Amino acid sequence: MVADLIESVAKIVFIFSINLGFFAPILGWVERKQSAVMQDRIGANRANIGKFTIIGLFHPIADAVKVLTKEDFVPAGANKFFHTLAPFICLVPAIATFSVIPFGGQYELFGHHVNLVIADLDVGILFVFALTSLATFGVVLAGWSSRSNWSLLGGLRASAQMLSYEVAMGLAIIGIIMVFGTLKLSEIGAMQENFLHWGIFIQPLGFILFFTCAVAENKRVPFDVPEAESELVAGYFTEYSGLKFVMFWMSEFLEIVTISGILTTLFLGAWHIPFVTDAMLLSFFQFAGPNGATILAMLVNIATFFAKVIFFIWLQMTIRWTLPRFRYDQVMRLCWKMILPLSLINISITGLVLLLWIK
Amino acid sequence: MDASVTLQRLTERFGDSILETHSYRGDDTAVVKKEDIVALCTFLRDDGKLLYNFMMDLTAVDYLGREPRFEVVYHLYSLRYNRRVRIKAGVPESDCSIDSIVPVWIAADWFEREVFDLYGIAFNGHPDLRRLLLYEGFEGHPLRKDYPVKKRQPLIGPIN
Amino acid sequence: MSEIAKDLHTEHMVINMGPSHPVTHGTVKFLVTLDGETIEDLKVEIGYLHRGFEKMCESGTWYQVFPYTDRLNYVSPLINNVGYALAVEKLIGIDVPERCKYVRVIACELSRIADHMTNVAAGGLELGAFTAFLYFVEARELVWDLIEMLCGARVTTNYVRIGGLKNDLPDGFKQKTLEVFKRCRVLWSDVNKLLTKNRVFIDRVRDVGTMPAEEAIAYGFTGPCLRACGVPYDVRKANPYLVYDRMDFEVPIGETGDNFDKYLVRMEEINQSMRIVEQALEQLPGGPINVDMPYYRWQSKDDIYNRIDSLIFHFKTVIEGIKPPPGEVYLAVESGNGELGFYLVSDGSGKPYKCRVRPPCFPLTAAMPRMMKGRLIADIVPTFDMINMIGGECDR
Amino acid sequence: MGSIKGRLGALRRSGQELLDSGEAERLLGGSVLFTKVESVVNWARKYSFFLYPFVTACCGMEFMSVAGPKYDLDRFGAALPRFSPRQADLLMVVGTISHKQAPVLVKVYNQMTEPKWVFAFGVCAVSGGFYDNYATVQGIDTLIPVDVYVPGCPPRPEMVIDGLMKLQEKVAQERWSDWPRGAAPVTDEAKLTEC
Amino acid sequence: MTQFDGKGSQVTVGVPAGRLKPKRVRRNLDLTLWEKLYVFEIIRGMYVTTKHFALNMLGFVLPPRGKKRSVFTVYYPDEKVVLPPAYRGRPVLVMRPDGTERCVACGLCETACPGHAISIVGAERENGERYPLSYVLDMTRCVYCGFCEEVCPKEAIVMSSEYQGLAETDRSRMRYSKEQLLRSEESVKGRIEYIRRIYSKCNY
Repeated sequence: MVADLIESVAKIVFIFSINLGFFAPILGWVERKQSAVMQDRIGANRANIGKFTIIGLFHPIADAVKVLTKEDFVPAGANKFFHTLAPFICLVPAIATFSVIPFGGQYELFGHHVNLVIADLDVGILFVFALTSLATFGVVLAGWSSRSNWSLLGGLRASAQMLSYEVAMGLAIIGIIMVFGTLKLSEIGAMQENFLHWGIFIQPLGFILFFTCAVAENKRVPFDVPEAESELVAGYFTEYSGLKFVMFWMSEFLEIVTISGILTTLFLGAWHIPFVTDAMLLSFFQFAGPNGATILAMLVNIATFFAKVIFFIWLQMTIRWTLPRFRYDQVMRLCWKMILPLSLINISITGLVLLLWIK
Repeated sequence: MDASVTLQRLTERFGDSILETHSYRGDDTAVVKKEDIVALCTFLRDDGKLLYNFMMDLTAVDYLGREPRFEVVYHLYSLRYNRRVRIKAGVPESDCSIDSIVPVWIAADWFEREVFDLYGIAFNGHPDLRRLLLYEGFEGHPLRKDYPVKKRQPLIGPIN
Repeated sequence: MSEIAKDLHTEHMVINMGPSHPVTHGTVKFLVTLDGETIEDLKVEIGYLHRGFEKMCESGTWYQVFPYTDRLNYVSPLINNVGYALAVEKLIGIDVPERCKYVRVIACELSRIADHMTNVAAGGLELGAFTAFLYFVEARELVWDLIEMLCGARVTTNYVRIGGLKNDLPDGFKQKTLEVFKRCRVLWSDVNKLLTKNRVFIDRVRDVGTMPAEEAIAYGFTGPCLRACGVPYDVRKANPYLVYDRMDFEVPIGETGDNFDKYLVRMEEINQSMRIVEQALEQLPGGPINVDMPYYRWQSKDDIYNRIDSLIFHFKTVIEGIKPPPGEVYLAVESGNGELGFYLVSDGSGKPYKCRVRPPCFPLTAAMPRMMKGRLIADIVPTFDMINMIGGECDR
Repeated sequence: MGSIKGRLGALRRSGQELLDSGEAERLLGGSVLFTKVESVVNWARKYSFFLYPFVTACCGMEFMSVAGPKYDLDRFGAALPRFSPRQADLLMVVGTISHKQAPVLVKVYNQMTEPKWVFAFGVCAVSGGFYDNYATVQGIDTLIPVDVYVPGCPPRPEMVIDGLMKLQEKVAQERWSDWPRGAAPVTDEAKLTEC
Repeated sequence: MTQFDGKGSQVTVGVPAGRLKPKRVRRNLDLTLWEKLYVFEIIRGMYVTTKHFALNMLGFVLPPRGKKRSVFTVYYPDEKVVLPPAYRGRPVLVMRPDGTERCVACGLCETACPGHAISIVGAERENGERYPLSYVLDMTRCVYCGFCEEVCPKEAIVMSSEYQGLAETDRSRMRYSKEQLLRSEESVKGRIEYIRRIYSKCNY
């Protein structure tokens, strides 16, 4: 009983320290630095303590501390409770979704069964969709409660976009579910041990559609119509300042990490190294004794999982700085007229193949 | 010289209303009475031989101390014949208004509003004659010669 | 549907895209009446950067107008300088030496390249393509290095003088230009790859802000926006001034006059301008760059230092200003946004009696409501960028 | 016991007026903690300005190249433009401010959230430059309190970076009693003729 | 064919728009199926940006010869840009070797300055030499146009290539008096050569 407690506390602490402690501040720095070097310039590198600037890693800390001491502004006549509540509703789902994502397989450690996922729900994917739809409330509430034309427009656009892309995301994922037959993310991860069974080879179209919908759900550049700088000043978070404004940013970065996690689990063979099965891994680490081997295997698996997550983060950042922005009606047209029919076709083809092949 | 074809046709058609024509430095210029400016412009735009379809510029000059104090100057350009002409209409200070040529060229809309704003010459028949460059609370017309350069009318007062 | 709409009693939302808004570059106010996202009615208000150009010209001598012409279309300052100098020379009736004409053509074309690059970059920036914006800002930085070598300043050049130029081409200019153009062409192709065939960009700018040719002429369009409608009118071809008739370059035109055509015409004109500069550098003759007429051009320092009559004459022309014969003249040059006309009236005194500038982007801004009727609010962004309204030139 | 109550009683008076009078330091004995926290916050504010580019005229071209690749303003942590005054702390007034634009500038300044600084970019913002006429405001310090003046028409990017470093030095020495500054002390509808 | 009497500046009548042979830019740009699908064009765009990213990152490790790094940025406070001789920086007064200024308070720069930034009070020394008692240059009005340098008959005021230390935190300190403007002859020697070369007789 105590072992289970330790195990779950260890996992929770590990995931939240990685997520909130490491990824959230670092992604702010990564976005600035990567976009800078991509645009032939340098990016932040002047903040120094003593004479160390360590390529600008102090700048996210400077941003954080400055934002904490910023005046917390609530527009006149706006409902203070809703205005303050909105960023939290946006942030919580982005963090909570990571609890369902398996970052490693199942191991026997000191006679105790360890399953490297915080909550191994058997309705994993459903839980993910439930939480992402929660984030829509936060955005709409922010747009409405700021009592300004710009944020109202931003809120309306956000609600329409996020709702329609959830539908498209759901349909795009059904192909994977049909192939793997389960909603449990850890099982899907386990099934992708063999390199050719990776989701991306089984469902290439599904992967592209899901990736597009995920980027749209997170309102990243080609789809950042709700907070389009040039049209709506700053979209739904025009009236937010200080910590509440940064919470919207934080939720965006965390959602990038979460999306990368889901994509890795479903399409890129979660924690498996290509062509290396678990058994081979354990045998490779035989010299360190049974427990030592499992620990080393566990670390290797976790490392590969986070390597793939970082690859997807880099991919989303590159897209962010390459493409211009869609217009609002084009975002809608793309969803209903292109992604939805394509995902329906994808489902029917997968069904046909499954029927002929498996039978 | 084909350049003065415009002036010849103009003097034939509107002999009486054209006060004077010259070609200083090669720019054909015709000084006309301000009453029939619209008829003249329509002729210049629609006549087969002239076809001045571009209204390039419309401005005014304030000759302080001369009888028709203001002079509204139109610069036209014909795309087909690659020719330019300048029409000048004297406007006395007493009756400081002239007919608007927005019905002939829609481009004249903002040019006329600007001349009204900076010189105070009213354009009869203009769709919406308001100040263009300056703000509503500004009294006077700054580009007139008798308006001092530094006479400021700020909307918001200074601190010190 | 209409009877349902009757009792929905929704009213239009009026939004004030005020002067300090990312898309309006700080000098224009759009009063937009919105029905949902579509624009019912758009009122444009300008004048936020009216700095009294004409009043300041009338209070200074003919020479002191040059720094003010830098700040008209501050994206391509040299074209304004050359335009004003040509107008005054036409008023006086003097002609500049051959070498000066070639150097003026080189300066104009460098400024035009910087203008088109800035405009396309700002267009990309407002649509979200921040990387394409910075590639062209980098390319413009290189072109500005050339202009700084030539004139001494990056933006406010103040380089041309009546009857000549301030200084000749610096040595090593030709070699540096070819180097810079090589890098500019690489960056040009990068932006071309990023934007021209990119479906996201094409969706945003295609069939937006279209203008049929006759209406464009009626509205007084000139320059890239008119050429985008298919009318090949370019002052450098229609009334070639300086040595443009000896330059071999093409005038690009579009078909429907929408933003995509304007973008393509500007991208093509960058290439054409580079060709012109290279040809001008090839055919550059020797000889002086100033006209030797003390009445209209300040004399050389050798004379002023050593001869007392030149010194006295120098004092007279600087304090009272040069005195062109009384009369009036209109001269048009092809600037970045279209036909930039100078209408000068001289009463024989040292100060210009009237110095009127025909701003090419003024009628384009006037046509914004016509282009935006019934479109979406997000369409204001590319349309307003592609007509390249410059505050200094539009409000003077 | 009494002295602690006395000290707490003193602190209960409005923090703001206490800070101004410097009595807090005397009371708390100028503990190192008090100045340390302030220098950390100033260090953080110094290296992360969120910029509100109030761009109007020719200096805007130079502003583009300062934020551009060659002279990268982002190196100082100051190139992230936030177009909503609520999220910005450095109001960079770039270019000429005409009388028609003056009310807009004052409104944007008042809308900005509290630790805010103003950076006059270019001679026209500093003093109206060579547009001494009916249309131009003769220097924005007649409208809003300005922190750093950068001359130049337009100033070279290096001069802008000098100005920013001078502003950073100024921010590093600021005390908490300097904030909040409050709205711009400007009288409405003032009709001044010859000034 | 010139339009008017020979001496005037040559504005000829060229080819009217109708008969001009233009270059059509739009013809072959209709979207092929390749472009209708967003994905391939996005990949091409990402190839361009990643190429820049890779080249710049490589530039840190092994910089191209002659430069410290391949990125375009100049680290301003530590590295400075080499300015061309033509660059117009801060106007400065030139000092004779014996410490007095070359300026004879003739007031030409004061009249030629469009921004009225210069205000001079002239005076005479006992041996009849004129010199400026006070020479105030208001840096908040100077627009760096270079007219003062161009009209000065004595080469007393030149546009040095200095541009540092001009930013101030209060405006009253930006009205430079004579002491702040004086520079020794050696420091502005390059600029004086440059002036003599560009305004010399050969250019007329």
